[in-house]
Amino acid sequence: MMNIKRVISTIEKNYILSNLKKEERIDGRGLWQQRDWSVKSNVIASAEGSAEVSLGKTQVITGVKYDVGTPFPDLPNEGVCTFMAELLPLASPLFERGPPNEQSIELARVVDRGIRHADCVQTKKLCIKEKKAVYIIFVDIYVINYSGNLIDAGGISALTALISSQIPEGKWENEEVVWTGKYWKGDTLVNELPIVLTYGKIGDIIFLDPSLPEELVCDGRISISVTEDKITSIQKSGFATFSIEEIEMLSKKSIKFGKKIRKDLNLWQYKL
Amino acid sequence: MMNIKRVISTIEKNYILSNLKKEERIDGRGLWQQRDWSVKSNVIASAEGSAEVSLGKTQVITGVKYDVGTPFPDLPNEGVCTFMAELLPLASPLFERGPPNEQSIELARVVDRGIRHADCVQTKKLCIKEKKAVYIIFVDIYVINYSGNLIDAGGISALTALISSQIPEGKWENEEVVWTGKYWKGDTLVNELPIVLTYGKIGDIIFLDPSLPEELVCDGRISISVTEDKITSIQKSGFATFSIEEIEMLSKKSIKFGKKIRKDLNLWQYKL
Amino acid sequence: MMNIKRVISTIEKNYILSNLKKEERIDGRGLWQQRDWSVKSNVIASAEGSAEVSLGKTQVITGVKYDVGTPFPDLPNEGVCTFMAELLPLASPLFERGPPNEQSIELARVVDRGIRHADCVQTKKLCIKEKKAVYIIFVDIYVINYSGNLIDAGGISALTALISSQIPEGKWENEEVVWTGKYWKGDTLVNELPIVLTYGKIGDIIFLDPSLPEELVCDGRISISVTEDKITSIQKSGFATFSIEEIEMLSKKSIKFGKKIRKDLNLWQYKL
Amino acid sequence: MPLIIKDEYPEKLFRDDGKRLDGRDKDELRPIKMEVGVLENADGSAYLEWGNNKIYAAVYGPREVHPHHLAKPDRGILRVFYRMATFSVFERKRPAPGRREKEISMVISDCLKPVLFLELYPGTAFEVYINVLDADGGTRCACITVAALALADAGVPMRSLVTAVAVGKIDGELITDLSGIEDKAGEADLPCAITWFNEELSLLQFDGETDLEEFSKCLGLAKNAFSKIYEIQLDALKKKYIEIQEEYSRGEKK
Amino acid sequence: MPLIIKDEYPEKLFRDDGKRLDGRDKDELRPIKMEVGVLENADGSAYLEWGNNKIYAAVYGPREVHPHHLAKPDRGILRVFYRMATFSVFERKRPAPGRREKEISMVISDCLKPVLFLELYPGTAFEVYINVLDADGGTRCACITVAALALADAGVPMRSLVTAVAVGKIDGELITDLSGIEDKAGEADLPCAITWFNEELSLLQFDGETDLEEFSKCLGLAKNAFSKIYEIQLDALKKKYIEIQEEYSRGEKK
Amino acid sequence: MPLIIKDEYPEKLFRDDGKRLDGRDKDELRPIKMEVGVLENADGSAYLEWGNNKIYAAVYGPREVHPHHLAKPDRGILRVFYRMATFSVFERKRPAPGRREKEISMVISDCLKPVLFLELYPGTAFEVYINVLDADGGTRCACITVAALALADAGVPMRSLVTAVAVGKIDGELITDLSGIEDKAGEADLPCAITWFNEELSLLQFDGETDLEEFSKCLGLAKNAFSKIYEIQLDALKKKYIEIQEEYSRGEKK
Repeated sequence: MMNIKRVISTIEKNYILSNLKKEERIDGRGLWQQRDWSVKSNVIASAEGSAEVSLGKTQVITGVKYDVGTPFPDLPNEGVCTFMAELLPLASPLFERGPPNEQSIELARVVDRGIRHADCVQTKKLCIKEKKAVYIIFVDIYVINYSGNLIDAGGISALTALISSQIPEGKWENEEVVWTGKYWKGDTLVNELPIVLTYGKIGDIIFLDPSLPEELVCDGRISISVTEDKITSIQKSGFATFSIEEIEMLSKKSIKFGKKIRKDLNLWQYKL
Repeated sequence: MMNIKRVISTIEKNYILSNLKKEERIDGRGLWQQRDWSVKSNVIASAEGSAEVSLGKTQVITGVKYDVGTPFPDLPNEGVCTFMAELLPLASPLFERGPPNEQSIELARVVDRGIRHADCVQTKKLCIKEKKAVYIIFVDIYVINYSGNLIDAGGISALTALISSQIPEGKWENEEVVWTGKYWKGDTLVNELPIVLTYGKIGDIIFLDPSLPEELVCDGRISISVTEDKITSIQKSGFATFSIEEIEMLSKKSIKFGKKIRKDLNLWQYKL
Repeated sequence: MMNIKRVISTIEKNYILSNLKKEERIDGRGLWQQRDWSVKSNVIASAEGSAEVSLGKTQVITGVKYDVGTPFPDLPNEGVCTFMAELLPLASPLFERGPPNEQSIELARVVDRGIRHADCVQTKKLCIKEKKAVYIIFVDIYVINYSGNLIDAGGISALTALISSQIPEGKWENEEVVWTGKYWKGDTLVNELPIVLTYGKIGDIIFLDPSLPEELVCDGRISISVTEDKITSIQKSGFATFSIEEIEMLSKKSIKFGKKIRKDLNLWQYKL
Repeated sequence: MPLIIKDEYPEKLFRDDGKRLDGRDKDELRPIKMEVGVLENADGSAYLEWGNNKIYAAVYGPREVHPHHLAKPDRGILRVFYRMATFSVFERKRPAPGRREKEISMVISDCLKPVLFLELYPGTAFEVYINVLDADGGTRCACITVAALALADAGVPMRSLVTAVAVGKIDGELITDLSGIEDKAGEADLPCAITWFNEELSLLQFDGETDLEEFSKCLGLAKNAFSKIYEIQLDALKKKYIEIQEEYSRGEKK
Repeated sequence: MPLIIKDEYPEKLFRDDGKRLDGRDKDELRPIKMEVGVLENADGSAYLEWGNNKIYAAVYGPREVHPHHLAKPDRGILRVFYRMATFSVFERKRPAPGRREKEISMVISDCLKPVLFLELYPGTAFEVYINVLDADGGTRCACITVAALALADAGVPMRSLVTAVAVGKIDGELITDLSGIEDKAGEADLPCAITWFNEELSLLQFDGETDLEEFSKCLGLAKNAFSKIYEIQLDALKKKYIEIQEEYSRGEKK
Repeated sequence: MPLIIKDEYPEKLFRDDGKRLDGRDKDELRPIKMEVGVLENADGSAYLEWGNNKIYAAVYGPREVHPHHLAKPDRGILRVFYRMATFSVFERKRPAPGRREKEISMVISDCLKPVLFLELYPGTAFEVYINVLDADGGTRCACITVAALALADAGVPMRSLVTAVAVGKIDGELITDLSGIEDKAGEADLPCAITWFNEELSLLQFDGETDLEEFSKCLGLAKNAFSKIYEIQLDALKKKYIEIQEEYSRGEKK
C-alpha cells in the first residue's frame, strides 16, 4: 500500500538536514532537547492501572490488566509481566490494519526490555502460591497519535500505568485463590524507574527525541534505557551505524537526561 | 473477486421494483407470503441432533454436537450453547472460501440471539456439576443452497436440530464425569420456540421472506424474532432505514406470522 | 509467484524422456538405481535425537523433541508421535515462505504413515501413567537442499533420528511426573525399520528415486513403504495412473530394494 | 485460568429513592462530552466520553481501496473498523479482532451509509476507525454518534448527522441510556439510531423480551433522547468552527 | 476437556453367521445412492449417499483463477476443496480446514486430473467443492466418485468417469468397501480409483500390513467393485438426461 | 503440560581454576567453522558452526518483490527471514514464526543494510533466509556473521563484510562470546556488530545492568573479538575461490 504521506520530499529532507548541521531543528529545539511531556494517570475505569501520555503531539494510552495463571515450571514462584503495543490506524495513515508488525513488536519489546532489565517489575512479588498460582500482568500500549518517538512515550506511559495500578490481593486457600478484598498498589509492582531515551542520527548528526519528520528522514535511531546511574538496555534500529565514541557519549548523556526526566515527571505521584 | 452473477442489471432491479409496487413479486407471491417450508430431522447419523430445512430453494443443514467443559467462573452452573454458520461455496458463487466473513457471522449471531433471548435453550439444565463440568452445545449451520433469506431457514433448522437431539446424560462421581447410558432429549434443551421472520425493503416497500433476486436488489432487511406473544430480538441490516410506524407494523405482523409458522411446522414432532 | 526456475523447457523434458526410453538417466543411473546415501546421527545438541541425511544432493535434517501430556481418552495408555516437515526456502527457489503447504503436508504424512503402519514407533511404551501422563514425540523434518525425492530421504532421516534419540525416563509419583535420571533409548521407541521407496513415472516408463529434473517433468510418483517382507503403506501422487500389473511389479521390487537399503545403511548402528 | 473475581451484579437496579444506581432518573442521559478534530493525521476525527465510554474515531478518505477487489466501479464503499482496547472491559479482551467486533463494524457501517453520497465516489473507500479505550454500556451507540461527527469533521458530504442511543428495561421499568451494569443485569436492550434527514431508524437491534405496547414506549423514549444528544453533536461541530474563525481573525491561519 | 464417551471398537468384526457387523458379505457394497444436478447455483453438482456418508459436490469453471499467480499460461488448473462438516464425525471437527483436509484435497485432485483435458483451458481453473456432511468409512473414495459425477454434470469434457472404492482387511479377512468401524478397527485399508479410459489406477493409497499375495487379491476385489459402482454412476447421469428430455417433450424447456 | 525437567542453571559460571565452564578464558571465543557455497539452489549461501550453533544462510536476489506493494521505486529492499528449527532449543519451539523471530529478522536486516548498495537495485529485493538448526548463545551474532558471508558468496556488491559477537558479564566478570548457559544465567549481554568499511557498530543491543566504565570495557572486548572472527570469514571466502581456481585449472569448469 503506497501512501503519499510516506514519501518525504528531498527538499524537506535537505531542509531538516541543513538545519541540524547548524544544530537547529525545524521545530526550534536544540539537539538535546525533548518535546514537552504531559502525563495523566487513572484515565481508564475498566483497567487496573492506566496512563495517557503525550510527548509533543505523540500520544499513547496504556492500560494494565491482570489474570491468574500457573507459573512456568522453571520459575515456580514468579509472576509474569507481558507487554503489547498496537499502532492504531487512526494515529497515522502510515499504520496499517492487521496483526502486529515489526514496528509494533519493536515498540513493545524495547519498552519491555528497558523495564525488565532494570528489575523494575517485581515479578517475585507476583506469586500467590508457589507452583500453583501467580499473577500475569498485561501492559498494553495503544498509540493514539503518531508524531515521532513512540518508544520514549511508550516507556513513560507503561511505567505510569504500572505505578497507578491496583491489583486485587489473592490468597491460596483450599486449593484455590481467594480474594482478600485488599489491593497491591503500584509500589508493590514497581521497584525502579528506568527511563528510555531515543536519539536519531542523520549523516553524522545525532539528536534527542526525533519528531515525525526527523524520524522519517533519519538513517537510524538508538534507544538507551537508564536507571539512576546504570544503563539497563540499548536497542539500535535503522541502517545508521554508530562509532564507539558516539555510543559512549550517548550513554553518558542518557544517564544525565534520565535523572532530569525522573525528577521533572515525578512518576511516584501517580501511586494510588 | 469480481463475480458476474453478483451484478444484477438495472433492468432486473426495476422489474422487481415495479412488480413490488403493484404488491406483486416475481415468483408470484404476495408481499406477506413466505415460500414453502420442508423440514427433515435426524438426517446426520454422526450428529447428536440434526435437521435439513428448505425454504423455497434455500437449503440448510444444521447439526448439534456436544462436549464437556468447565463452566465460566461467573456462571458456575450453566452450560454453554454456541452457534456457527458456514456459507459453503457450493451453495452459491457469491460465497467465497476462507474464514467466517461478516455475512456468516451475522447469520450465526442473529439465529443465536433469537434463540438465546427467548430463553429457548435451557443452559441451566446443561450443568453436570457446579463449578466442575457443564455441557457445551455446538449448533453448526451449513448453507447448501443459497436462494435468499438464510436467517429464517437457519433459525428453523437450528431449532429442529436442537429438538431432535439426544445428549448422553452424565453424572459427577469421584471427580469425573460418568455416563449413565441415558440421554437428555430435545425437550430438556429447548423451552420456547422463537420464530425469526425477515423482511426486505426496497424504496418504501416492505415484504416478507426475500428471495435471492429480491435480496440482491433490496436496500436492507430486518429480522424479528418472536415467541407466542413477545418480541425477543431484532436485527436491521443493510442501508435501508425504517420509520417507527413501519417497525411497529412489522412487530405486530411478526407475532401473527410466528403463530402460524409455529403451528404449521409443528416442530415438537421432531423430538425423539 | 511465477518463478523462472519452475519452468523446465520442452527440450529438457524431451531429452530426459528419450534417455529414459533407452533405460538411461541424465545422471547416468540405471532405472532402478538409487543415488548415494549419507547418514549422520546426533548432529543437533539441543534435540533428543537427530539425523542429517543426504540422498544424492537432497539433504534433510530431522530432530526429535518430546513433551509430556495427557493421553487421548480412547487411548489412555498410548503416547503420541507426530511428524512435521518444513520445506525451507533456502533449499530451493521453488519453496515459498508461509504455513505448511500441500507438499510439506504430504512429505510429513507419507513419512508418518510409512512409520506408523509398520508399528515402528512403540507408542504403547510411551506411557508414563495410564490416563494421566504420556510422552508426545515430535519428529520434525527440515529440508536443507532440494534435489528431488524428499520422501525417501525424509523417511531415513526420521528413522535415524528416532533410533539415535534418548528420552528422559519419567515415573508417576504423588500425582506428578518424576524423572529417574535414566533415559529411554532408540530401541525402546523403534521396533521395525520400514523403508520408503519412491518411483517416478513419465509416459509408461517407471524409475526409482527421481532426481530434481526428473521430478519436475514426471507425470506422477508412487511411494511404497516396506518392512522385511510386507508392504505397510502406499501413496500415489501426481496425475500419472498405474496399471495393476505395474503396481504389483513395484511392490515386489520395493521389498527387494528395502532389504538391500536396510542392510547397506545398517541404521541400528546409530543407537546411543 | 480465568479471572476469579467476578463482576457481581446487584440485586436491585433502582435505589430506594427511585433513582437508578448512578443517581439518574429513568429518562436521564449519562454525562456526554464530544470534541472534533482531535487527531492531527486523520482526514477527520472526533473524541467522545459518554458515561465511562471513551472513544476515538478517525476518518480517511475518499482514498484508494486495499485490497483492490473490494472496490466498486459504480460507487464508493464505507469501511468501518470497530475495535475494543484490551483493557477497555472487565476481563482483558484478546488483542486480535473477534467476531463480535466484525459484526458491530458491519452494523455501524450499515447505520452510517444512508447519510452518505457514496455514489459520488466510485472506486474509492471511506475508512472509519473507531477505537473504544474504555467501555461502558451503549458502546455501539456511542461509536455511531462519534463516527458521524468524525465524518462531518472530515468534510464528507452527508445528508444529515446520525445519532444513536440505547433504551431498555431494568427491574421491569423502561429507561433511557443503559449503563454497563444496567445492560448486563437488565431485561431488555434496544440500541437504535436516527438519520435526521428522514427521521427514520438506521440502527435497530433488540435483545430481551417485550410485548408490543412496551416496545412502542421504548421507541418513544429513544426519540426524546435523540434530540438531546443531537444538540451536543452540533455544539461540538460549532465549537471547532468558532475556533477556526477565531484563529483566522487572529491571523494564525490563512 | 475432551469427550469422555469413547467410540468403542467391537472385539470381533464378523458375526457368528460369517456376515459383517452390518450384515454384508465380504465382497458386498453398502447401499449407494447418487443424483446429479442437485444444486441450482453451481455449474455442475452431485449428491451421494454411500452407507452413512452424505456428500455434496459442486463444480465451477472454467473460470478466472484467484489468486492470479496460481494460473498456468499453458493449461487450466483443477482445484479441489474437500471439507468435513463439524458434525460429520464422532468428535466435533474444528471448523477451520486442517492438514488432513488439505492433503485429501490434493489426493482427490491428482486422482481426477488424468481424465480432464486441462491443456484446453489455459489460464483458467476448475474448482470442485466437496462437502462431507456425514462421514462413514471410505469417505475419500466416495468423494472422488461423486466429484467425477459433478464434473460430468457440469459438461466438462472428460476422457472417462472415475470410480473409487476402498478394500481392506479385517480380522484377517479381505473385504470390499470398509464401513467406518471396519476402517478404524481393521488391519488394512486400500482406497483406490480407476480411470475407465485406460483402466489404470489413478488413486492408490495403502495403510496396513500385507504380503504381496494378499495385496494382489485386494486389487482383484477392487476391480470387481469398480464395475458395480460405475453402473450406479451411469444410472445417475442417465436419469438426469431422461428428466431433461421429458421436460423438453412436455414443452417446459426449450 | 509443559516440560518438567528444567534446564537448571549452575550456581557458579567459573570453575575453580578461573576458566569458564567450557574451559575457555574470559576473552576466548568458542570454536568457529564457516563455509560458503554450501547450497546448490540459492544465489549464495554459507554454513556456520559456532559453539553449538549450527546455522545455514542463503541469499536470493536481486529479484522481483512479492508482495509487489513492498517494492520501493528508488531502491532495492533487503528482506531477512530468521527462523529457528523446532528442535534447536531446549523446549520445542512452535513451528510458526513468532514475534521474537520477526524482531530479530528486522534487527539483522538493519545491521546488514549499511554495507549494501541498495540504491543500485530499484524495485527489487534481496532475500536472506537464515535457519538456525541448533542454537547456543549468541545466535543473532552468528546469524549476522554467516549472512554477510552468504551475501558475499552471492556476489552482491558490498562496502565490506559485517562481523558480530556478543560480550557480557557473568558472575561479575566481563567476558567475550557468551555460551547459551552464560547468556541465560549471566548478568549482562551486549550483542554487537561492526561494519568494516567505517569500523562503526551496526548492531548494538544491550540487556543487563552496567555503569559507564564497565560498558566501555565491554565495547573494548568486542573490538578484539571482531578481528579474530573476521579472519575466519575471510578464510572461508578464500577457500571457495581457491577451490574454484583449482577446478578451472583442472579443466572442470569453464
